[in-house]
Amino acid sequence: MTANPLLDATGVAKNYGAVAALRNASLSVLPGEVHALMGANGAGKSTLVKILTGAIKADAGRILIRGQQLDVRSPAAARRAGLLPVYQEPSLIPDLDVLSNLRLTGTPVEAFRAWVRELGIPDLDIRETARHIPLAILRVLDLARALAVEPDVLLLDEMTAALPANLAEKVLEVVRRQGDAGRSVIFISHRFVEISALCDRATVLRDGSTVGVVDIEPGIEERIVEMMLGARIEKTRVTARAANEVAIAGGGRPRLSVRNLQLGTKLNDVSFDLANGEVAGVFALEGQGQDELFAALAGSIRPTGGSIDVDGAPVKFSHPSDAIQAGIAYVPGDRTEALAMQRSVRENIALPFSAALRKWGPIRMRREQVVVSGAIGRLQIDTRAQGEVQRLSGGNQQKVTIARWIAANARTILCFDPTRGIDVGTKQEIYKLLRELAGQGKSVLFYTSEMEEVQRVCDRVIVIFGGRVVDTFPVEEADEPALMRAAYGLPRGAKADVGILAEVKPGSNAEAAS
Amino acid sequence: GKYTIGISNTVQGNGWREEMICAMKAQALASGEVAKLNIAHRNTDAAGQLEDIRNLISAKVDAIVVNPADPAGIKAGLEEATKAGIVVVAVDQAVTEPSAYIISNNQEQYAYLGAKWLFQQMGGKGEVFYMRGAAGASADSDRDKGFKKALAEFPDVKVAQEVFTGWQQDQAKQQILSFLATGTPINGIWTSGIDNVIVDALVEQQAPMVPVVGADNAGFVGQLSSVKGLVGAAVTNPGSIGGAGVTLALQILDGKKPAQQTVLVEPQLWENATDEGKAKLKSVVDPSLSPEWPVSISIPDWTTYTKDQIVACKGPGE
Amino acid sequence: MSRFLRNQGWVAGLFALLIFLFVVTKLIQPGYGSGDFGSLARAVLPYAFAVAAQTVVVIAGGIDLSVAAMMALTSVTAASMMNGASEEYALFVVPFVLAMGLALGALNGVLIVVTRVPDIVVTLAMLFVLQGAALLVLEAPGGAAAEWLKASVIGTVPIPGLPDWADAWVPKALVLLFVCLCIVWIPLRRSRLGLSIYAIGSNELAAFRSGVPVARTRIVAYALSGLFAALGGLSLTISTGIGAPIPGPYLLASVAAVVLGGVALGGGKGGLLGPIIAVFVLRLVRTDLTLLAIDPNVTAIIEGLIMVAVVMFGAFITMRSRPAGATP
Amino acid sequence: MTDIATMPQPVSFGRRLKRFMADRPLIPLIILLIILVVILQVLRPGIVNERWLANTAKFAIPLAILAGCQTMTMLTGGIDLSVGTVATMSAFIMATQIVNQDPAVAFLLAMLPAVLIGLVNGIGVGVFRVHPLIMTLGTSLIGTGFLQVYQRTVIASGAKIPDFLNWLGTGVTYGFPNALLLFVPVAVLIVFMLNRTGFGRLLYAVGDNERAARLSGVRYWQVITALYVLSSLLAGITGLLYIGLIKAPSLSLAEPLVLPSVAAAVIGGTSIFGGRGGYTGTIIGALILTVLTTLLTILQMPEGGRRILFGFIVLFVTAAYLRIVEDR
Ligand SMILES: Nc1ncnc2c1ncn2[C@@H]1O[C@H](COP(=O)(O)OP(=O)(O)OP(=O)(O)O)[C@@H](O)[C@H]1O
Ligand SMILES: Nc1ncnc2c1ncn2[C@@H]1O[C@H](COP(=O)(O)OP(=O)(O)OP(=O)(O)O)[C@@H](O)[C@H]1O
Ligand SMILES: [Mg+2]
Ligand SMILES: [Mg+2]
Repeated sequence: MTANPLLDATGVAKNYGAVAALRNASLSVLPGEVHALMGANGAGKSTLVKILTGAIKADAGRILIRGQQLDVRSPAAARRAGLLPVYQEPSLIPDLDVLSNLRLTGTPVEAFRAWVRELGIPDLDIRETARHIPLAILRVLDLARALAVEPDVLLLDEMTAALPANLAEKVLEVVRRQGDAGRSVIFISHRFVEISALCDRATVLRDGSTVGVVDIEPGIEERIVEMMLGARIEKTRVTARAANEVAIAGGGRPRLSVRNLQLGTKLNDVSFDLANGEVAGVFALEGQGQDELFAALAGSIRPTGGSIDVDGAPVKFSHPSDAIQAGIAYVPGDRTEALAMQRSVRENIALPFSAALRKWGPIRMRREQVVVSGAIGRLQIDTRAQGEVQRLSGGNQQKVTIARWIAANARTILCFDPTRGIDVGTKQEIYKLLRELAGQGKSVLFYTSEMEEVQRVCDRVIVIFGGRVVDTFPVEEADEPALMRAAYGLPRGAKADVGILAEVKPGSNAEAAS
Repeated sequence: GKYTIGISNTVQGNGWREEMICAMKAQALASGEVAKLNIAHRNTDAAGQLEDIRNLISAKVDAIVVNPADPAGIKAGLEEATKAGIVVVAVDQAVTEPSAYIISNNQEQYAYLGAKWLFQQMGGKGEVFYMRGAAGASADSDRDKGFKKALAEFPDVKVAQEVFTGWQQDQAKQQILSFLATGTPINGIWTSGIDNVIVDALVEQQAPMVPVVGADNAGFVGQLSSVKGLVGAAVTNPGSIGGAGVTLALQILDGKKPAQQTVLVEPQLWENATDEGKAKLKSVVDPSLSPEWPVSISIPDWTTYTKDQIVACKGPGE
Repeated sequence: MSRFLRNQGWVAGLFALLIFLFVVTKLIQPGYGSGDFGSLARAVLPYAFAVAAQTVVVIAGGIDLSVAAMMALTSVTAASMMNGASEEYALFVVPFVLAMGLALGALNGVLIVVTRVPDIVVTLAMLFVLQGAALLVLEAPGGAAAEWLKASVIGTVPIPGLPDWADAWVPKALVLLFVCLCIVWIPLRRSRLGLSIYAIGSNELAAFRSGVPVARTRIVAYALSGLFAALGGLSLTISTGIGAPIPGPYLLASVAAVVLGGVALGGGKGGLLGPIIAVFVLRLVRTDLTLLAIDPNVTAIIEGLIMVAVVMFGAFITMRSRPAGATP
Repeated sequence: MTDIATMPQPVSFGRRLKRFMADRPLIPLIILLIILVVILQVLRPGIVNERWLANTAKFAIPLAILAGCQTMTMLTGGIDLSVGTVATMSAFIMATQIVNQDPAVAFLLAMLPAVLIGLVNGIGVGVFRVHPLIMTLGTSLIGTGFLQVYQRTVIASGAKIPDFLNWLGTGVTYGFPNALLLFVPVAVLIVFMLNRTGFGRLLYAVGDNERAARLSGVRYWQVITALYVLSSLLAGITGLLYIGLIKAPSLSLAEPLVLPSVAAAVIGGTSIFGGRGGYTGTIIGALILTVLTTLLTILQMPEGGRRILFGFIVLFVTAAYLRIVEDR
């Protein structure tokens, strides 16, 4: 390469207590380049973006901007240096209207308006409070706000994940033009279609370290996946299917039977069964209604229509405790949602035991100890720092959220992306555990955003798109292209390859913005 | 009844002030001249009292009887009241507004009388525990003047410790107990009317009894005649001054203005060191009253209600 | 229009309640006129500044328990400085006291940022400190205020072009209040700084990521609170002509009015107008209770009930208006 | 050129000591208490004797029980400002009803308002989600109003302190205050409840992460309602104990204990944001405050100076404690 890099980071490391988010990451971005930052969940992509933009401080590493070592200590400093991020979480102030948000960051309003129109939102009310704007639009506004100040480097963290196809299309167009106009873009996405359509080069992270930089050219996907996942793939496929053999065929009544479930505009007519002794996967792109489906089954929100039957009897959940009473436990993907972080491992695991009014009395400590340590042992939770859950590593925290329901002996577990941000070894343990549970006749509904998990763990996979069940596969047929196609709402058996942007035209099945 | 009388008071929940309000109500009822009382009675400061006074002016009362939060702080409001043709009577403390009539307990004299008696009991020398009221209150600083005046007359009397009770029973009790625990010898205790808890503390701790000066609260007066070995004096600070204030206001409304703007009700001292004093105490002791209420529930010539009436605490129209 | 109602609905409702109360007042006391309104404005003054002080920090996501003590300290400082001094000297006293409020408020903020002790504890400790300082300045109520200062809240402001009867409804105290609040609040509200204050109260992380200097903004919010409290203290001295070292009932009143005014105790929401109207409502309720000659002991019950009922009503509305399907 | 990620280094003694303290937060607290007692003894040699200890205990006990109410409510992220009013109410009702009623009936009558206020608080906070500060402040105002009205009706019947309460409040047996007979079981019960019962677990869980508790099947409103009723009941019992100690029923009997009770809980290491803390720390916090009060009484300095010192010591103690315990 002849040009000097605009941004050059080397040896970046960041530890959160026992968790190493980044070990040795490097990233070099040339002027006018759209540079993909790729990596599995938890590889450290977001962490790197946060470090580059001063939102968190690195423990080690060197960052050069235009060849100069700048100390980017705060997002404000990053802006001055010409680095503008769009983080994974929307960062508009919820209680301020859009205009005030612009003024807060010193963004020129007219340029912003122009970008908003360009990005496919013709009728934005700039006086609307951010809290009342749908998430997808917020993401676009975040982007427009960044574009409006004409940054040198734009950092987009899973910008398109929560967008409907038409908006995503516009975003991609705009991003591509940024590169043409001489600006650099760091683009994070799990979608190869977008990467290949957009990016010039890609830096691949694995477990916090940069494992390679490649030029994007046809057929490079395989190599990137290899780099992203390392040696994992071969090992795991074997064990998963082996464990599967123990599964009991679900005879008789289904454990859980969902019919025509409806939830506002988020879920439409969702119907499926979950048998005893089965692990059913749910696969979907981000924001297709899977969150709502799980929340409804867990009793967190009330569906607006349809029915849920448990063991053949109709149920109506008005509170998670109703679902728990029916033997249905929910493990949310976000562990901060499930754990009392300042409390001990033991208390967290035993929490459901005390929930009901009649269990408020004295705790039988010895019995609890036995049950809790049983669950801890079963999941091999590293309890060296068990005084407070927040001191545990992320993977161990995740295990605690599951251990709770193992201890409570729940018959059905709804796992929402349980391996999010979890290291390789732990993932294996969780897969094994889920298979074991199925082996004992329990049933598991398992949402994942990672395709290969489907094949490793599930007996069957339910694909959701736009709030509908678009397909159900036995696991044998659920290879990646098939899953991907279904996840994009394409009919089964369509021959064309997924992975080309042109496939995802509006009008196929893509829903318009909500 | 033909008059409407407004009342403004800024301390709520204190026995003395409650008695004052009841005396006002009882006197208004007993006089037969009052159709309605408008009572603003809450915990607030001088600015809040100004608000109350102005509200009373808006309510077009004929007279306002006020226990001032501060003598100078409500001058503007009283002036406005007078301008609006309203008779203004301040009770309990003086006010600086010249057009207002004042009927008041003499706070400086109150402290002086008790302190002087105490220092005499102490033989003119020794250490005194000085338990004041609320830091920053004007009645407290007036009493401090009287106390200091007496102190100046007895050069051999020293203040062993000065504390602010905030006129709160619990605080006072904790303070005396802490002090007793230090073992510092004292020869007398002067209290700003938080008295019965002090005697209680001495009894409880089986501490040597020293002369105690307090106010004429029912509880303390009872103790003076019943607690063995207790020598003490109660200085009158009648809450019934409120009733007197109503009487004064009615007299003025009826055209009988007093010769002076200020009528001072001089405190009396009831002690149990002499037989004469004991007899006097016997005659005033009243166990049926709430211990926080002063026993001097009436003021001769100024109040006409009966004990039942003030205890019933009912005003006209209730 | 619907957005206006959503954003300003609470304030509009409160304003309607205020108008209703005025009507009630007029019914109770047909003679209620401009002079009485002037009295109301003067009664509102210290409360309004106290609630402004509280509002700023609550919007920034904090709470200030030292408001009343700060008012007491600034009030006695002003009163003792003006005691026996010339009228002109007050020209120096006023800015001095305001600067003092600003500095002490900033001290609150610095202590919170530096010690990382929760704001409620820091300001509770400062409550004692400021109270103590007030007692050191003046042991008992006393001091004085310059005549021109006292005159500045009495009477009305003649407005050119308005007939006399209308002028009579423009009390100086009200004008003073709005001028003081507007001079600080309107530029603030429009500035980056003001937005930053809302931002740190609304979502500290998002604010930080938007480039807001969080610690500095928090200190500024407390400093402004101190400034408003100093204005409150001054208004006490001006209206009573003295300074009193014992804090008045402004702390709890300020918290109550903030909540009544539609400012969420969590921060980030609301404005100054709502709490100010709430102060008027609370003061007018007090007036009506006095006019009606209600048993004074019942008035405490009524005031408490109004507070709880209005806030419960607000909570109920928010619960109802939560978008369907959202997780509670 | 490339820096290497930080490697775990051998832990220094200072850090180990910090860790040790952080794991046993009571130890630094007890050390602070002892330091205060030593200062007291140095200032007034001989003061720390058996009698002083008994007196300190007598006054610390009611404070500690009320602080227990704050601890429990603060664990859930709340606060109970109505405890002062509740305690005063039950004390006053007891002292007046005992005159004509059977002691058991009087006791029940005295506890009735406590239960009612607790229930209203719990429903307001747990169901309507009113901010606990406002809710308890409002009920406390309402309670005070009712108490005033009640007082009016019973003023004629007089008041009496039951001998038993007198014995409990002030009596000393073998050098130990009789109040310990009430306090030790109450304290043991609270500690046991917080650590060894399902309800206690839920208090922590709800305060730490309400959503997590919900997902585990906990119904928030049940926990909160039970909590505020319990808190009120404890406050009511404290009122009875306190009237036995002070022996003068007044309408503001226990009000002065409210702010110190919050301070005691905070000093004792309970987080005002919920989820962290415990009762043993609170007990020591109450002792620290009581000793501090004595210390300031003994100091020969102006009242203002005392208050300033009090504020700074509270701030310092809390900050120091946070520094020691928080492992950042
Ligand atoms: N505040 C934190 N405390 C502890 N661990 C954290 C924190 N933030 C991130 N981590 C951990 O650091 C690792 C990297 O996280 P990061 O968010 O950078 O991943 P990512 O590559 O962006 O993943 P994804 O694709 O899921 O967004 C994860 O294991 C995560 O659990
Ligand atoms: N307090 C507790 N301590 C330890 N283990 C408990 C506790 N409560 C329940 N468990 C364990 O959790 C599992 C399921 O508990 P569950 O709530 O079903 O108990 P249960 O008494 O059977 O209740 P139910 O009557 O509602 O079915 C059992 O294995 C039980 O041993
Ligand atoms: Mg992701
Ligand atoms: Mg990420």
